[in-house]
Amino acid sequence: MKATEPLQVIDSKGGVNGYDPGLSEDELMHCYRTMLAVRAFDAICLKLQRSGRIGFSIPNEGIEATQVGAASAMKKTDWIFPSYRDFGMALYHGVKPVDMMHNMFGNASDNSRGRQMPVHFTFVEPIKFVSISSPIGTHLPQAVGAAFAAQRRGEDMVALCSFGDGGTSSLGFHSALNFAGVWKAPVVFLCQNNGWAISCPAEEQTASDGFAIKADAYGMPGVVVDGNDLLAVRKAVVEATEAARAGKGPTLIEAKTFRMGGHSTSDDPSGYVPKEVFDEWRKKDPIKRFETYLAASGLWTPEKRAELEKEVDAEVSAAAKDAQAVGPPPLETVFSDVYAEIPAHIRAQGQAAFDLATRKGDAQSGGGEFPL
Amino acid sequence: MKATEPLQVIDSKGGVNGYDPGLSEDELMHCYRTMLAVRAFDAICLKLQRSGRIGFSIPNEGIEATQVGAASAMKKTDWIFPSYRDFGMALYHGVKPVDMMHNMFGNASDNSRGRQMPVHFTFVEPIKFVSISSPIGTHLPQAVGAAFAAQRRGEDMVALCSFGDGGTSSLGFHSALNFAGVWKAPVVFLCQNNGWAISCPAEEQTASDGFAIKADAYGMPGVVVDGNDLLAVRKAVVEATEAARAGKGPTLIEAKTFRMGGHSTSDDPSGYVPKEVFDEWRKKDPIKRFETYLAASGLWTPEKRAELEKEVDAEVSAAAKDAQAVGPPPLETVFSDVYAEIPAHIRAQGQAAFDLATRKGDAQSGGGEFPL
Amino acid sequence: MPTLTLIQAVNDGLHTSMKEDPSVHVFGEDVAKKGGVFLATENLETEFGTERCFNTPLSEDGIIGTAIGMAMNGLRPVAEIQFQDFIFPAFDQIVSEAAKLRYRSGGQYTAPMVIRTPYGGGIRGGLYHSQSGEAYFCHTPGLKVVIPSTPYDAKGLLIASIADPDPVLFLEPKALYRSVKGEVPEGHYTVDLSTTRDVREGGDVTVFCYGAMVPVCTKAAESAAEGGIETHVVDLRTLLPLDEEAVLDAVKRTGRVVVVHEAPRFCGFGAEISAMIAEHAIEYMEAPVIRVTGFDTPFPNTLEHHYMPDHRRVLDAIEHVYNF
Amino acid sequence: MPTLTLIQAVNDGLHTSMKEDPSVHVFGEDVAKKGGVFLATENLETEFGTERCFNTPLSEDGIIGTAIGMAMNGLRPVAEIQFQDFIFPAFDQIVSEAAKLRYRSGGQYTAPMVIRTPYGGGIRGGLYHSQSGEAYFCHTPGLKVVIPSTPYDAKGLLIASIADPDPVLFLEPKALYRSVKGEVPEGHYTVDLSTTRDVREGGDVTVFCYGAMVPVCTKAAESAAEGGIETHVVDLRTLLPLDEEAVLDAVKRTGRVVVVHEAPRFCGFGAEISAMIAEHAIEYMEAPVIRVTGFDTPFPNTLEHHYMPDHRRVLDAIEHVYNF
Ligand SMILES: Cc1ncc(C[n+]2csc(CCOP(=O)(O)OP(=O)(O)O)c2C)c(N)n1
Ligand SMILES: Cc1ncc(C[n+]2csc(CCOP(=O)(O)OP(=O)(O)O)c2C)c(N)n1
Ligand SMILES: [Mg+2]
Ligand SMILES: [Mg+2]
Repeated sequence: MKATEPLQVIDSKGGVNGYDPGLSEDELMHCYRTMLAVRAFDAICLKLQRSGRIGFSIPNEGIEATQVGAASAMKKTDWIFPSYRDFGMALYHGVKPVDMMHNMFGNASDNSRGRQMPVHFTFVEPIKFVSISSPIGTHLPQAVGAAFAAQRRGEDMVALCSFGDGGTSSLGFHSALNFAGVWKAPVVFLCQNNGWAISCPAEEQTASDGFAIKADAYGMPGVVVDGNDLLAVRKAVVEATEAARAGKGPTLIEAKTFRMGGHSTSDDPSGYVPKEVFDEWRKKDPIKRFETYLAASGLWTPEKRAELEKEVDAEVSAAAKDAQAVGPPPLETVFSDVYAEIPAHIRAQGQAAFDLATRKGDAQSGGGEFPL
Repeated sequence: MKATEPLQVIDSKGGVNGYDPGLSEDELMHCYRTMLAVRAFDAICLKLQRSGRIGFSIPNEGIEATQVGAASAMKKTDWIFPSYRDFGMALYHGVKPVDMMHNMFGNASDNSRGRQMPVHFTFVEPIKFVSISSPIGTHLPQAVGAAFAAQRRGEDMVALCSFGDGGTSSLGFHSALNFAGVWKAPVVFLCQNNGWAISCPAEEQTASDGFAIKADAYGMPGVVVDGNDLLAVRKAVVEATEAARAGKGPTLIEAKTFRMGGHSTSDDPSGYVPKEVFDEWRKKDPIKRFETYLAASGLWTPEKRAELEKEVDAEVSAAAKDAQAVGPPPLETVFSDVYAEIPAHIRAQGQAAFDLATRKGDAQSGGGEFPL
Repeated sequence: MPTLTLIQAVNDGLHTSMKEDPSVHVFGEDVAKKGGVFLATENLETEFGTERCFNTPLSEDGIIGTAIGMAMNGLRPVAEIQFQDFIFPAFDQIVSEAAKLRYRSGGQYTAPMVIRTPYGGGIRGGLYHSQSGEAYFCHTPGLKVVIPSTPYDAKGLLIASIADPDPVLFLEPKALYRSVKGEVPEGHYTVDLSTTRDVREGGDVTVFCYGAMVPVCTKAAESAAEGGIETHVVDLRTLLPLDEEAVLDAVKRTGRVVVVHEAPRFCGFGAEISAMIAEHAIEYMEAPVIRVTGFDTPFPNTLEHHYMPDHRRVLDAIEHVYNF
Repeated sequence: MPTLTLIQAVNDGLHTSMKEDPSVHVFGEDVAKKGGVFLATENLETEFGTERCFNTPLSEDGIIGTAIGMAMNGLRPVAEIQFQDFIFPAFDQIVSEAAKLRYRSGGQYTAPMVIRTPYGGGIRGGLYHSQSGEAYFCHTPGLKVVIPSTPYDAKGLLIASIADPDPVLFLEPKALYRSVKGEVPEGHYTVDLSTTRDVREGGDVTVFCYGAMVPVCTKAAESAAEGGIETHVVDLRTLLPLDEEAVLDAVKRTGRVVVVHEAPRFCGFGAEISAMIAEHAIEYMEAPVIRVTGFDTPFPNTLEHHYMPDHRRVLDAIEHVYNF
């Protein structure tokens, strides 16, 4: 892959060369705080995982600016079709850490009823953050369909669809971008090129000159941005949403960034990522980058960080504690939500499971009668 | 789709502007004769289909130059991964019309044992012409795998992989071009943009500026040629094979041409293709175009055409007659070739079928004993 | 009441649903101007405009993937897959996504949609224009699988499927598209999903079938009747969720059962019927449960008439279980 | 003889085949440096070079599609799909292509290849890291489907699968990867496909199972024995082509059968076993054929221990058919 010069906004001194991000001071600080909250959430999940209290987590270090910069461009009426490495977008829009923690524990308060693995969130409020699926690439055409539906009804909605460098090889990438191009659907495709798909480097993913160029194959603009520059990501996504809202169709944005850890808490990257590369990217830390801008704007001091860190840490810790205190979901959740109504054969299986659990003494729903 | 100026060799007067096609007079006439043979084959199949003697056929009028020009660039050691609208490539390399006709009738002499629909040919001699599959796009990654295998063993082999404009939307297109790019596999991807995928025009297939540009997404060169200009197609494919043989990897060629009939003998295009468009393209007939070149080279007269037409017509008619005389395949062909060896459960089903057919009097294999 | 072919009834059903519900959108390959390769969507583009009935690029994954997104956001997509054989590129979207969205999101997102597709043999379509893949989908919790065998049911079940809150795979027996005719009411009516239909009563033997095998089994039952065997022919109509109670009731009435489908036998849908019987009604059985099915081979072309169960194979089985 | 875990035995089998046959190539997502997410391909890249063991782009369709092409042209591809749940993007290549190539070409082109993939629950993987999709593939003529349950079988069946002239889906029970150990001979040996294994003899009840359910059933059989019920536990090992004769023999010996798998019940593999019995051995049966299976729901996460059959559910079924 050849190098393509990515769009940058924040320069090495924190200047923005006259660019107006269009965010109030509060909003800027909310971006900053959200990045810190992502990091806090990750840190606590890692501890929970290491101590065996949750099974799994996906770290986000290094890509916080991409998540938050992109989220900041979206309205509450927009839809987000996220990957499993995007929850900063949910936090930005006001999803509560405790609602995420319920999912991490898969407990009775989890809005997915403990059916999904950790980090596979679903939210409908305060923004549509569509149920995360493990199979890579499947959500891309769904984003196109949802955007198409809104367009048909004349609603002001843009779908932000986020995926990784690995995701560009998937079937869903090809059909989604192709359909979106033909339909001029209001979608922003955000490819987070974080260098790796688990242990496979981006160079093994494609021979193309980066990922943004793939837009040419679908008749839409392709843009490369510095994914560690929150304002650059925001700028690119704002422009793409404006085009989408104006009926000009989709955009493919490649955010160049780097996954500063393993793929998940079960993965050790030291076997395949050279240490020097980590060292190199650590210098480009997206939070520090944003701090230079905030500092240059008079909004930041080291104390401010410490204060906010304490705040988000407390919030996330409390969330973890609350979620941990909630028991597992009741047995009937295994059998509900397969269909709108429970068919007879599933009901019978549920009843049998209840009978057995009652006999074994591990039924959680009392009487042993299938309650639904 | 914007217009991209396609590569042309034969000009309006039959000149080639000094280009040396690298073909002897015999070879040039073989190209010409093959195009006429394709047309004869189509004409006879149409008659056979209309009179109910075969079920189905796929017409090739308009795209003969693409098929034959591309085939002429391939060596006997190369592999062809064709679509169902490519049999001119087989004829060019010496496959006998009668062997094709056996398939059209699905008779006992069909090398696929009457299992496939008409025009789904398979040949291993005199060139690998890989078993045609109905699902669109599946053969593309297979071509990459076969080419990769040859490359690994250091064999001189290029895979010519042909598909339609519709085929570019398929999953196989995306994975094949992506893998081929990464592996630098010796494959020539030939997209025959004949304007239509059944009743869907190419503009409904993609928003990209033509199809060749899709090569950018996979880091390989993309070339647009005039598909009605046999020498232009040949030139592009020769160059692509040379690059492939030199280890430079794959090329995507878009041949711009036009399907001068229905999708198949069951399709009536008058409901969706405007008559003017047909009229326009009829002027660009690929056989006439090649004739201007042959004539300018002193190789062609109208009498030559009549003579060759008579020849190929006689050959194809005789092939049809011979194939029609052959009975259906024996019953055991339903049960063989599922696996290398027939497993017990299939053997038992075969025996039961034999018993029943014997009782009903329509067993074709004598004694009623499963013979395999 | 007008007399329609099965394909006309499908067209009528689409028409009725589109008229009633503006959120219904019909799309797929060649569905617009051409009206679909079998003409199921004929005139829908003309009547409802290209906004409501439109062609897509040649990608089944794209068709189903976008349909799921539309369904999530309030449209009622009715996607056509040109032949069931070509549904497999969309298998991931159907099995991993449409079928599991409600479950994995705790009901916060759902995908009410219909996938219509012609299935089965009888048109000399060879390996790839003849398959009956119902078992693949019936093994997938979260989907509904519906197969009509009469024009009346085709329209009524289709309208019910479009209104259903869950994703429905609507398999149309292409062999019957033009070969069966029947009276079909005008306008709106529905046939409930998950109900079976008694095609013919009979106290000696029970035959379970669906789709294009229904007329085959009826013919076999008529032949059997000539020989004094009275056969109860049950059209299952909805394979998933199956009306298991109706199935077991029918089994118990005769204790002699034949199950018929075109798909290969091994792990086919018939196995589930047999297994249900072996588990819940074995003590009622007077004879083995016989499956009459396609062979465990790909679908051939020239010899498809040997591959597809015909009334003689079914009659053989009826006689076998009767005389056991 | 060394004692290996099941995953080590898989690694050993790959190693042995690659050493013997230079045409064997191993590839997939993360198989090279990382050695696969479960370490099945550990050290193969180091030992055989990146030419013989390499990563691919993230496309299962590409992995299987290119594998078919390699197999056509003389290589022996052994493709890894990271989780069986992610095989569905390749469903078309497997079902339409690998399975049908020999048939449709009259044997002129073939696709001898192995697709290895971990399947099943037990790792809190939720909907998409836990599925058991064997029935989808067993309904597909032209494929072979193999599932080992011991380290010895894992190596011997894998070497046999790689040498087999037909495409083989090799499903590895991930729950057993590290939880079972056993003696495994060094170097080359094979276990024949399409043979079953008697895990435990017993004249009262027959239990059919495979993969991760084998230890569960064995444990249940041991508990049953304490209560005086002797159970014959049969590990099917190859589901397709199944050794039907061995199955029916075992059925007839006891007339009391339990079939166990993790996959959903409806149209699951167990239905085929029940159907075979209902068709060919019903007169030997002393009790209903009971299936103990996963539920007809997607695979849950927190409550997976309720979803997956455990020894108590199997024991219940053994007692039920014994006391019937
Ligand atoms: C279809 C499919 N194949 C394989 C996997 C296993 N898998 C999970 S994440 C992943 C890598 C994804 O990389 P990328 O798209 O770059 O996203 P990132 O993790 O870097 O954010 C793989 C191969 C999967 N989830 N789905
Ligand atoms: C996966 C799949 N979907 C749908 C079809 C039905 N179908 C057969 S040919 C065709 C159009 C193909 O168009 P194109 O690729 O342009 O090839 P052409 O016929 O023009 O040569 C379609 C949709 C198919 N064969 N396979
Ligand atoms: Mg990545
Ligand atoms: Mg075309």
